[in-house]
Amino acid sequence: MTSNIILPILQLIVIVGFSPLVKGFINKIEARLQSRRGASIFQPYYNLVKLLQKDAVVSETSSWIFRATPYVTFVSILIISLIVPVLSVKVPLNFTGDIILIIYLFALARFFLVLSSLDTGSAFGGMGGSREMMVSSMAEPAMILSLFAVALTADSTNLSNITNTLLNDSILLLNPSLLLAFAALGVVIIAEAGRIPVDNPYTHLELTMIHEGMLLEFSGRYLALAEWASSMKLLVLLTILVNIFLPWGIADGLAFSGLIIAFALYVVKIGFFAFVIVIVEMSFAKLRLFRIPNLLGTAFILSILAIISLYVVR
Amino acid sequence: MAEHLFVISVLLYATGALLALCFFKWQKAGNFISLVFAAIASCFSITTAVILLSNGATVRLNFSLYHAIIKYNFLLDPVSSYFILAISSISFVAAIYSIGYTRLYINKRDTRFLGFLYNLFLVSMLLVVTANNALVFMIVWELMTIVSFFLVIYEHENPANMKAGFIYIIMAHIGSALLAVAFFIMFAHVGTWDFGFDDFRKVGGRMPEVYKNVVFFLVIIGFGIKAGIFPLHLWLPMAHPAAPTNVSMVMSGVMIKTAIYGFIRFYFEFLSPCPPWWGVVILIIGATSALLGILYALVEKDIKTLLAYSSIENNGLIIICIGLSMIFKSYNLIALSSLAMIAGLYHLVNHAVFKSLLFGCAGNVYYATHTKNIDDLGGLIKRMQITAPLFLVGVLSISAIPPLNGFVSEWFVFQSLLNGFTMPSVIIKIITIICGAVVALTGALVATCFVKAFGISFLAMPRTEHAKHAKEVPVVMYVSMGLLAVLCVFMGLFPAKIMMTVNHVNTHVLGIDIVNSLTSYDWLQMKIVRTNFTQLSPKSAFVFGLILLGITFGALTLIRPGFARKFYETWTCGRSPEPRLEYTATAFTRPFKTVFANLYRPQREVSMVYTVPKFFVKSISYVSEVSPIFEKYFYGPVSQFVLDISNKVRWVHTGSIHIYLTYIFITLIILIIFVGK
Amino acid sequence: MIILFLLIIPVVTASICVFIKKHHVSKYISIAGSFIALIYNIYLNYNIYTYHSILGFNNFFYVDALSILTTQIVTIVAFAAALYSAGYMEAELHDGVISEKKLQWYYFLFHMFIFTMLLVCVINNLGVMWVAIEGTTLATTFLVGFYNKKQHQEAAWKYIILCSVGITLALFGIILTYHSAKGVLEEVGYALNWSDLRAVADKFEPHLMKLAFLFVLVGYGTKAGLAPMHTWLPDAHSQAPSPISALFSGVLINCSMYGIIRYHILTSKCVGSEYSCTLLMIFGLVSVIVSIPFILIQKDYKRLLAFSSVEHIGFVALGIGFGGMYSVYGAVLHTFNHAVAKALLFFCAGNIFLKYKTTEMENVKGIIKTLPVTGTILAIGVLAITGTPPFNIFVSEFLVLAGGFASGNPFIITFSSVLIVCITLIFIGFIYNMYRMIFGTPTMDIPKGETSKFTTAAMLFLLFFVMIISFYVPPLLREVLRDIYDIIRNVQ
Amino acid sequence: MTQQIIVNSRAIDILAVLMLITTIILIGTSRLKTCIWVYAFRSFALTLVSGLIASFSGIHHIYITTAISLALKVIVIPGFLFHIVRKINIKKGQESLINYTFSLLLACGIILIAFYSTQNVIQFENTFMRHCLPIALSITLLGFFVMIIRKQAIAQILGLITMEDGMFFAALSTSYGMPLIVELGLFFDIMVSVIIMGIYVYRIKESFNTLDTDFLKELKE
Repeated sequence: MTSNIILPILQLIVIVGFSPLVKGFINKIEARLQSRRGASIFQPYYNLVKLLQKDAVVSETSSWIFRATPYVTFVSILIISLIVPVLSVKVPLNFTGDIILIIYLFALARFFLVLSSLDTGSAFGGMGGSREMMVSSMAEPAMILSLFAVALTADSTNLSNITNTLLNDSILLLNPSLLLAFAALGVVIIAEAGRIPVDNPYTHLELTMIHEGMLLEFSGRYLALAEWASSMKLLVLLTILVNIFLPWGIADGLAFSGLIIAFALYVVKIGFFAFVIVIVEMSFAKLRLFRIPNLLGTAFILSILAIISLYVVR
Repeated sequence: MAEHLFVISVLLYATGALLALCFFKWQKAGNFISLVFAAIASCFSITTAVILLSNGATVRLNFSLYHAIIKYNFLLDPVSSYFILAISSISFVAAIYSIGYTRLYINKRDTRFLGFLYNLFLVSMLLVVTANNALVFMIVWELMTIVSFFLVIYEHENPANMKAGFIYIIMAHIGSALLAVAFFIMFAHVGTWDFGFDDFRKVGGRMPEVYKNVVFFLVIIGFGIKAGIFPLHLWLPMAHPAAPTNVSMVMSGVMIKTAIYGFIRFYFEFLSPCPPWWGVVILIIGATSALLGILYALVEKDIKTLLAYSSIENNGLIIICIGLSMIFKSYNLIALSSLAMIAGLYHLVNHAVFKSLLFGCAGNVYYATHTKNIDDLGGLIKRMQITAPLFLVGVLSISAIPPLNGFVSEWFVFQSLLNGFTMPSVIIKIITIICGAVVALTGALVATCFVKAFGISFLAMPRTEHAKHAKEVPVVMYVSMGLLAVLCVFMGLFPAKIMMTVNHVNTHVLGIDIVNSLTSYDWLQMKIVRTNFTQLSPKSAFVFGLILLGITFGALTLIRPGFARKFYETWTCGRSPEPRLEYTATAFTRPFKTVFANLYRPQREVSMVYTVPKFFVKSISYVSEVSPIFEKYFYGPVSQFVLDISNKVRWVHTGSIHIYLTYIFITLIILIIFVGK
Repeated sequence: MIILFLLIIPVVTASICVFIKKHHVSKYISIAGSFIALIYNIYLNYNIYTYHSILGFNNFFYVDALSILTTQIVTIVAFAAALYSAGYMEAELHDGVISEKKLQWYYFLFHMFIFTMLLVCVINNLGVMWVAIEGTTLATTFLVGFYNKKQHQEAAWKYIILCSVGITLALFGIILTYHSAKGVLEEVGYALNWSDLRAVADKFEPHLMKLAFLFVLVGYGTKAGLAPMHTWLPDAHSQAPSPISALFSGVLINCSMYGIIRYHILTSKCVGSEYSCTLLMIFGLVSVIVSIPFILIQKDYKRLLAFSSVEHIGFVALGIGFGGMYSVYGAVLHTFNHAVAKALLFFCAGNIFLKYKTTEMENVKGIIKTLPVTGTILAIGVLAITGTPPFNIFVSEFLVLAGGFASGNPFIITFSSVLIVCITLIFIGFIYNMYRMIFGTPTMDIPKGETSKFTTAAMLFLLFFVMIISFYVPPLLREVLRDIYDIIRNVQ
Repeated sequence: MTQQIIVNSRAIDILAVLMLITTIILIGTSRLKTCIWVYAFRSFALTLVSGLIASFSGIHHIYITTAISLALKVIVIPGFLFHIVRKINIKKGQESLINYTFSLLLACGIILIAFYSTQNVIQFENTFMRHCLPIALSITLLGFFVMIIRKQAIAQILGLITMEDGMFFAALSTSYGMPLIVELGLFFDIMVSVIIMGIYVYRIKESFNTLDTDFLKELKE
């Protein structure tokens, strides 16, 4: 009974609470590697707090869709964060759905973001929206296929089961298909989270921007929610990656000690992947828009190979 | 009981049709009455279907009335009843909707024929899915085609509509000719002389392999034309927009589904057992149609054409499921076959609902603005405050966004595709998985397509005067659409209820009842189907979503109690925002045109007029066309060929009596030399 | 005797009509006459229904199911045509195209034409049947050239020359038959009587009968419009006044087909059905194929209808040739269906002509606006004539083709498959050409409104039959059809 | 008795050959009046044949037909045709579609075909039909041939009635003529059709002011 109370709260705390931190961490490392001092690692929190205390300026051409969007986005990511296993293989909303639901909840968030970007009637928003849709529609098949590769390996599309299976006989992790799937999923996550080389989260140049372009008209609370949602999205994606491919140490119950260890390891893993992302962003330039399909196409091919090799291995 | 209800409803449709003709003077009244009759009749048939599906019963209707040699007989088994349910629920809504929509035509055009044909159209679909005899089936099938043809060319002054009508009826007729051949071939093996489907059920499976394959392909093409599979889709995106919206609603929503009905009848009853490769063919066809359909929808600017193309895509999805089900069945994995079938039938009814909803709302937009071009719209959400959210619901559910119904069927599709890897042959495994990828890509493109459709036409500022002066439509129109929207939500939240009904169909067709293993309460669990275990509960997801929303909102209000919004114009780099600055539909899908350039073959010309000296651009004209490759490389040449041949032959009639006499003479000589001996 | 009465009716009507100057009198008389004939024929039909065959007038007349069906068609279409010509000629008179003087002759020839056709069907003696068929030609030549302009004279000339030639050839076949019958039958006077020939046909000299059948097929085939002897047909049909064209397409070619069928029976009894069936099939298929290009590309709507007649008579020949029970059943039903539907279409064409004063399709648009009733009926008729479900011709075509496929003979199955392709092409041509006329907006401004109540009545009368057969074949007709099948199968 | 039959059949054979020759002359000559004369002559020969047959077969109604054919074919029809020719005074000879030598060659071919096609029909016959049936058939086909090659309307009428002569001859030679009623019908038909054609010849002459049927090409595809 307690588990039904504790676990959700725990997961919400982890995802909601720590997602800005991840963002700050990435920025900090990046600044360091660019030999800048960089902003404090807690800067994202300051921004959020500030924004949350402000009123909002809303475009007069926009409609209720524009105002509803931040909530929808935020909440859909929240639900996802309750479906993915974070610290324990036991997942609070396990019965509500599986990876397919997760993918389509992301779609829900995206859907409304793009609508809101069109709603303001500014060309920037439309541009960002259309590019976002293109990137995501390229990314989605790769994502689904790579997740399917995993699902087929673990005989389930349900994340907690997947994690559980892979945790119990880790030998499954050692087959080539999972490695391929891992690679594909990595690329997809970079695309979905809007990082270099697919998108540049730091600028508002209409040439480069995708995700930021959609947030252009948001302000105050709305902006806060949108930003927060995007950082949560990043963390959730990383969590999925981590808990599927490196499930070791994740608690298989609700024992306090187990959770502590799981949390420690979780932080380490996330930190590692954040670092990887930084490295990638440091070592690549942003791709031209019409080069992105090639990159994602590669990911798609990888995921297909993952599944085919799965058949071959079996 | 049920059969009486069915007959009553058919009779009611008929009376409605006739009454429509009877009112010469008072068009309005006649129209109203006929449509009301249609609505009542569809209520009756809905009840019929519900009664039959509640206990999975099978009812035969054998009339002792002789058609030339055979008696009229109909069969209401669960399959039929399921389709009856889908058809007549849409008919009900459509009838109510039409009461409002037909005001466009009253006293401008002859609405008597509209009412007449409309009733006939609805009833013919009912008869198609119940006919139990080849002759009767052909008759009602073609009746459906012809009536819908007349409805397509209802506004026949417009040459484009006539062209659409021609292409429609010609292709449809070719299709039914092929179907007739299929029936003949099977009939030749039956021996008895009442072209009953029951005989086909007995004999079809035992036909020689060659004939079975021939029939298989005949049926693919014959029904495929109706289903609008690529490359036989040509008529669909022309005819559906040409028809009045209340008609195209029904055409897109349910008429093209009768083809699916045909597939089920043939491949699961007449011709079964089928070899696996049949299923694979169907699967590939479905995948192609799905992908190409949505790709063409994506770059469409005319909203009704866009919806028509998306119907092709959705039919493709359903056909994928049918194909999967066939493959599973041929490998004797009945449970999985049944799963795929559930996915297909579920998506069928879903698509019927949300596509009608979308068409209806498009009709509302047309009613209010008299334009179908998305780029001329915009800002309607402020002017049509009820239509907009309804359209949004439709858009969300067609893009399979949870918690709406589209998502559930999409989920089933993925699950059944995922189970493809239980099949023995590696090739088929890989094909299924690639289909999975195609479905995924399709899903993403659908989202894009409908974001465009909704965002460009309803949001931001109106782009033209049409849009600026739009008013909300009459009550019946959005009330009826509201019903559909509610259905979308309901079927999204409580899938188990629908499953129960679908299950009867499955148990009838495949003889296995997997629903209890599929679902407990309304969590869908797939534990028993395979080791592959997963759960889905859209309802609870939705509930938790609401809770979380509440929490978020509460927290935010705690942080800043007096939250206020200032309204200010959009920042457009300093100048005041105009409609001209908005992103258009063309621009929105421009990246896709570049990415899929091989398919679209876009022809772009940009011509600039410069001032002299040529420093400044005076005007830019930009034309971007997507070239229709199927017309260009397939249909055009074929028809041209036929016409050339016949032109060459026509010199035979030279007009000279001597030549004519010579024909007779030569014929005679040849005969008495070669035959007379 | 009762048969003789059937023949007397039109003769009397004709001879009354020729003396009456005033059209508004004579039209009623001709209508009445043809109506009586129709009713009387139904009565005869019941007799056949009970007795199966009637010999009369010391074996001069012989009526069985086959002939009664044909006479039924004749009388039905004749009544409709009489109704229609009342309205049509009224209008022509009003436009001053023709004089009342000519109308006397019109009605005279009209009823003589009907008389000859009835004679063809009820006569027992094959020789006299030949005379009667030649008689139809003679009676109608002036009707073809009725308007007596250049093209009408040309059509008439071609008509009489080609048909007479054909018929003369048929005579040779009859002579041969007579010769071979004389060897078998002791009573020489009856040696051309169908009722006697049928009994002893199997004793004939096979070579003789083969040759005879060839000549009869080519000869009567010319009159029936089987390709490649059909060349007179489009000219005559397009130039004759519409009611006459209706009679041509509807019943005249059926009468000639009737003659062919009689010979088919004799021959197949003598040399086995293979021979004549094959010939019929080949000619039928050729006719169907030949008609396609002219239907696909056509400028003149009456010619279009004429070519469709070629197609349909070919279809009937094919059905007879297929020979299976339901093929024959369907083929004979097809003669009826085609007669009513094609006559209906020619009536529509007549109304269009009166309205638009042209037979060029380009100049005819928006019929549904200018002639609402005609337009609607034409739309239905086109669907019917192209064998589209649910209309009557579909039923017969379905039966014929089903029989063909079920026959199991690869030759026949190939024919049926080709046939389906042809039918589809013809459908395309028809729909494309006709619906461009029916719909759209009229090019010139033409007053709205139907021609006259007579024409509308005539069309509705025929439409009634079309619709009835579409959904329900009355038992009387069904029994007649079964009888005919037995006759053709030579079941005594 | 047999003697007489032989004599008769010889006579009939001779007449038959005569008729055949006249028909070939019909093809060979260009002057219309000659053609009509030739036709009249052949009809006379035909009448002789029927008279002979009537005499030795002793079937009475053949006398009647003989009389009728004498009246009709030898007197009335040629007279009528001459009348027409005089009315619409046709001076110049009628031209044909193909030149004479070639048409004569074709005529020979046609005769061959006639013999060839009837040979296995007549092989069992023992009467004079053996020789007459092929000749009758070739007369018919030649008449047909005349209609094809001659542009002249009247020539076509001639061709048609030539065909009918062939028919009569066939009927007589094979089976002593048809039953009376049929014969009467035939005569009636021939008369009426010739009259009708005559009328149309007038009309065509006055509206096309030519009798060259090759000009009748209004109606075509």
